[in-house]
Amino acid sequence: MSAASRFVFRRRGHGNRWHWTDVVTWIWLIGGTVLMFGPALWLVASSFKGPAQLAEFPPTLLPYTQITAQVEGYDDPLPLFTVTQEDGSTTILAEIRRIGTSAQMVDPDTPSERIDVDIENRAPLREVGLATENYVEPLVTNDFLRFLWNSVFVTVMATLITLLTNSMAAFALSKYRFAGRDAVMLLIVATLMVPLSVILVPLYSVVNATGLLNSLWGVILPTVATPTGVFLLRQYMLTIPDELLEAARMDNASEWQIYWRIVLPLAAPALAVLAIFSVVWRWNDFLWPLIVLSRRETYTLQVGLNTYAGELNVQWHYILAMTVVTMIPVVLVFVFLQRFITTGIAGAGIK
Amino acid sequence: MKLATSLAALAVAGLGTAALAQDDPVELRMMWYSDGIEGEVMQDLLDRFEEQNPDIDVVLDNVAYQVIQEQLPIQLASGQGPDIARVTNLKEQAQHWLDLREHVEDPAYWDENFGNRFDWMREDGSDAIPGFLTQLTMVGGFANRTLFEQAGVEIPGDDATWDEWVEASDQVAQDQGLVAAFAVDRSGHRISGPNVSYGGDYIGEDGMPAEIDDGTMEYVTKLVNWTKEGKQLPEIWVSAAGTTYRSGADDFINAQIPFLYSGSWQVANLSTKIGDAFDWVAIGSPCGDVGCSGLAGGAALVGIKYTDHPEEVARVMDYLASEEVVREFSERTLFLPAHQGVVEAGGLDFQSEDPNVPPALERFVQASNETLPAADALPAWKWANAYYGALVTRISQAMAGEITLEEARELMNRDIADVVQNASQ
Amino acid sequence: MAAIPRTLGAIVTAPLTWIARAIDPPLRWWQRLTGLNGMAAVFLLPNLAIFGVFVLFPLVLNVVYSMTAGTNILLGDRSFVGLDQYQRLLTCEDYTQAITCREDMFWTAAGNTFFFVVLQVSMMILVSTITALILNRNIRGRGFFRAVFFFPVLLSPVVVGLIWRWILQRQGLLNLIMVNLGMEPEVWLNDRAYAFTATIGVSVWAHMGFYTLILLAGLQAIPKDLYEAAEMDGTPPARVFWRITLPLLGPNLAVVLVLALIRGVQIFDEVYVLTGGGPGTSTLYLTQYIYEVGFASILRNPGLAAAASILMGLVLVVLTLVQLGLSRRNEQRGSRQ
Amino acid sequence: MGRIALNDIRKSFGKTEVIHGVDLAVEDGELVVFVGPSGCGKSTLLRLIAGLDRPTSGTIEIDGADVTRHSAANRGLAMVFQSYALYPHMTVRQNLSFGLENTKMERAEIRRRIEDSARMLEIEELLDRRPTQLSGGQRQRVAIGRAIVREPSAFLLDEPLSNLDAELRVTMRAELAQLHERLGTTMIYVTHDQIEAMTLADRIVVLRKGRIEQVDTPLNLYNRPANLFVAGFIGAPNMNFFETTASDGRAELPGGLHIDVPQDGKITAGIRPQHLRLANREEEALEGTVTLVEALGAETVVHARALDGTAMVTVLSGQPNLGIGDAIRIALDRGEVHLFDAEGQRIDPS
Repeated sequence: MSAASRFVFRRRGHGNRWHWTDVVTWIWLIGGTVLMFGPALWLVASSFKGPAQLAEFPPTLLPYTQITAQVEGYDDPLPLFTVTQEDGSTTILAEIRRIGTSAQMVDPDTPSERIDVDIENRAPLREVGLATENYVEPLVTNDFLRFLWNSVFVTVMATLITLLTNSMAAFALSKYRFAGRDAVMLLIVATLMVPLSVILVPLYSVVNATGLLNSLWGVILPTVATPTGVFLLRQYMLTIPDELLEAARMDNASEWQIYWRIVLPLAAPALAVLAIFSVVWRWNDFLWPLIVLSRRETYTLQVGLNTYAGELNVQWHYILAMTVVTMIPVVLVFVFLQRFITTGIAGAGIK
Repeated sequence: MKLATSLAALAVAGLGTAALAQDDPVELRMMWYSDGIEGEVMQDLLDRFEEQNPDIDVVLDNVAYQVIQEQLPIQLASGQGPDIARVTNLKEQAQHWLDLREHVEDPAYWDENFGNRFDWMREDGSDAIPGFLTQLTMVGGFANRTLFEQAGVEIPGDDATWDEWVEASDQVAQDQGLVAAFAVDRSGHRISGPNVSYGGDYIGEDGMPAEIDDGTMEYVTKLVNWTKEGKQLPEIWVSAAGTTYRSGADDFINAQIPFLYSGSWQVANLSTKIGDAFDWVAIGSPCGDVGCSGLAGGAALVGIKYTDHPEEVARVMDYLASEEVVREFSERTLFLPAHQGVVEAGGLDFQSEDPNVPPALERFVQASNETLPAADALPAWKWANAYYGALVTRISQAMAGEITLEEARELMNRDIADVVQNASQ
Repeated sequence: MAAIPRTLGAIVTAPLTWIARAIDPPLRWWQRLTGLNGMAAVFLLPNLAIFGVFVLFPLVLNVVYSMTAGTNILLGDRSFVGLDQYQRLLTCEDYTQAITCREDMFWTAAGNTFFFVVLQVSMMILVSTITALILNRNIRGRGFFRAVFFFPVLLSPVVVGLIWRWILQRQGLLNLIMVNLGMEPEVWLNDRAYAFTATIGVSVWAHMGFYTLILLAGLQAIPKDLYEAAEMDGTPPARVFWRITLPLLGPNLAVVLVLALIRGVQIFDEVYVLTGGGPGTSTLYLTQYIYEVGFASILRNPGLAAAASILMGLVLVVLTLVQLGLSRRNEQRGSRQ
Repeated sequence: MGRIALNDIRKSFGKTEVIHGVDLAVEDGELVVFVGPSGCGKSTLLRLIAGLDRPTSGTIEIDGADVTRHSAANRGLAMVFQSYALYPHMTVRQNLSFGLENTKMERAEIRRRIEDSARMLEIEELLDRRPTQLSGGQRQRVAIGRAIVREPSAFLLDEPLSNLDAELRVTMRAELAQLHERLGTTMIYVTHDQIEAMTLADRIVVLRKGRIEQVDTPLNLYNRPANLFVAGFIGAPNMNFFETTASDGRAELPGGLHIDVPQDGKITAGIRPQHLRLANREEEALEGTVTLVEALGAETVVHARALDGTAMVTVLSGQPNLGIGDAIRIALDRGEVHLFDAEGQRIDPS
């Protein structure tokens, strides 16, 4: 075994023999990798399939496009098929038209000679190809940049406000003693449990009454007072020693300065975790924006992609493609910050 | 002094808006959803309108159908909403539509060409012009002719019954090794034509919902049994709860079933996705004991009562309802027109190179004359949706084996009664 | 790579720093006036104001809704019916048979949710514990694999549902694999057992990475010398696991248990996209029931939905109190150490 | 200037009163040490002076001005915390300048002060490091530096040396003493370590259960402890106590040793271990059995048990040849005996 592979497969067993737990470990890890990434890759592959191919059964792993050939005497390129002949050999023919169960075909090399083929004996000749129009069409016809900007605006503003208000509240709840503190805490934790989807109607009335309908702020504000954030930050701030705050008080710092210059920087790991979650949550938000935003100029990407879901038809090829587009930032976050996130949650987040 | 200042302020404000009104075009909002390319076509038509009418700016807000269905009602209830909307819940929300009678150029034109369906979208007893159907839909079936030919099975004729159709399709399916014989869209609306064909009638003598009758149960029983026998593709109905809509179109497109019962709106979709893979035909509705009824329906473009610019709304509507625009819209979207003049004139030049399309559309036009009165009454009936909802919810459960047909019948009656009772509170 | 977030951070924070400086003098004045309690109020105010308007108030409204009937959406147009909706929800002829209940769908959904939560939470804990144990071993690429299992946590629930629907449907990836292996394709989502299993599997898939990290943190906090001591004693590995690892992982397991319970009860988007509650009603869960009755269905009845959500909320509050109790116990344990 | 006066200070947390009326005056430039066992209220008292907590009643004056209601920031004091409480996200320089910036001081002045104090504390090379990159002793210096740059009217030090190892503690102690010498500023120093108290203090305040037991110079405390508690607390090893009853001006200690006492009744006699020695044959002595011998080289600590069971500790110079179980006879210097009455208060020899 080379040094490199020994390094890769460093394992529990002493000596050279594999302990059974090593086998389980690697099966689990490799299987897990396939299971975790595979589905997303399947989605990406599907998003490059044309509408007809999406409905095809059995499906193909990769997106394919029909191969066509320019045949003399025909204006448009003709689709090519592999035809099985009676003797079992196969040839490649171009199809002129299909009538009922038989197809009129022609050999591209001898265009003058027509051949009738039963359609059961032919199979389309295809090559791996991307239906890029799934992406291009929506990006061109839709106000994509506008949607992108709205999504970014919502995500950034909501995250900033979330961080600010939640950290302020968490600071008060972790570092001050005042009457009613436990009551406030209980209230916040209790609402941790309420899924948005069950208070849609009253929440909608509130947003409507505050005039925030069809405004990006109507999307942002209801999501920023997240109990999760307050809870997470408070737990972290409890670990900041009170003596630091007292030192700052002796140093003539106001309470606001203590919050801003001492507590916030020290809570950075927890803030980072909350920020990442907030970005991902707000970016992925779907149901609520769909309900609040019904004017094109206010759409976020998630709402924009859903305009392809009609009453009687869903244009899956567009929806899949746009879903992949909306996933890109999340994947970027994942690629660039994964180490930070995973260690952050493990180290800072949950106590 | 104070009074003077506020008056001055008012005057300035007034001048301001007046000046604005002169400079800026009036902005109208049109809420629209798309099943296919109709959004693009509409945008095209509106662009042309704006060119001719620089004082009006129509913004087309393409939304998910979910928004029309779930969010628009709440907006309307609170006296808000867009200026114009494409809606499907025509009757129940009728109180919110703008009566265009005062505002359109020629009410007689509207009455003449759209009048027969105004009752679908206005409150009972009203004489309002609420809007017009962007498309007429007709429930009906499609058959995969190529599969029938390959199996050597004759396509049943126009007066064939449901049993005959299922029987024939089943032969095809078995011969060709297909997954199932047929599929009906998962929708209460879709099965109501067949229910009526078997003698069902939803509407009681007082105009309120009647109990589920034997005619309805007859078809429902057939459908449940076909599903349990595996003749109907099971996942369409069984694999969803509640009133979720599911269509069998994809399986038809994929030649997994030789017979699909859906509706005229699928023509464009089938044409795009099937392409040259096989030949398909529209077959109207199979027959029951009483007739061979489908069910008409449609989506309508309506003005919203709460608009600040009824005159401008009317101008947009006048334009879109004009004969040539309706004609162009239908030709490009492959939708059935609901405009009397266009229908009578005929000769629509549907923009499709697919030889399957024109005969299919013609067959649907023909099918719209075969509907039974009990079916014709449904689009203009306030409680139709309640009935549809109960049907789809409970029939699915019966198909899944969760409840018996008898239980389903009782539960449907109870569900409908609940809706009526809740609505009266 | 880390430089990009840092510069971005600087761009964002510069104006914020300026604002923070600017509001210091008035806050100092306020602090002098009201003392620390006054400042606590200042810090709580923004969050509580937003929270009050957009979370608390709608919750209260929801209680009011639950006591009204009708199809109207505006509260003012609705008629007061007291506890009728609750009565309707809670009436059953035979409480062991959902079908005999006045609102049979509610009970079906509640029963489904119960079994779903029990199985899903067990699976979740099992899978994430195993994964955490494996990731805690001395393996190459631990950081990479830790991230791998976390990846689905970043996806939106709708996308998760969509992805798996494209895998499990008739024309899906799984059937492609089955066909290639020479097996008969299966309509997975049309089978009660498969569909129910799928909802559990998919939600475990989507969230296990998060819980794994919590458990991993717990495992890494267990002092090495404990293991070394056990090794000196010649303790067999299984016994080390049951008598040392598991007890010391207890607090983290409790957190995972409660979070998973709460999220399990709230399950909605993934399942709604994946199965739509089918086949039949076998994956119809409470949140979907509430959403459909209150908002989506053509049989809309907001009052009934509100009442159902409050009943569900009560269950959740009980779970919350359990969590509070647990975490308080942990805090005490922590401070004692 | 840094005169600090406490007048009848009381402090309760909830219903429990932890400080029961403390009066104290600290003179300008004085180094006063608060000692006492843990829970005696010494840190609480310091925090009250600092303004981090508010007294329940009583007043605090600094230089004659009542500052009881002033916030910590406005008292002109500086504090060194037990954990140092250095801001971990700031460099040493930023740690030092933070408090000065808060008072809107000019930049040049801030720089001057930081450089001066850094030079004084020999931490110039550390200015751009962060606290986590410093050793314990360096952190200690920075913590002190942070107090110095403020140029406060008094320093409050809360067990500043308790986190250092023994060797460093000795060095830092000496440095602190020098620093006080040099600055001449009032310091209030809290510790539970009597050696620190004895070596550093101008005056020591001995606290117990929220009350002052005695305030005096270190040697006075040692030589004339006001009560049993102070006597037992100051001096190591602890003073030996013998309870007995006196009559006719004489009291008998275990082993039949007699001493003269000015009053009759129950009394306690206290003798420091250092004032016991091995008795000559003919001398009156405390007789007992050796239970433990701690040989330290220059001296030997001998634990013994008297015949009546009373434990006693003797510090003997040199390395006497004693083993566990040996019989031992101990004599005492009668002039070094401290007497306490039944209430534990000192009885001065008449």
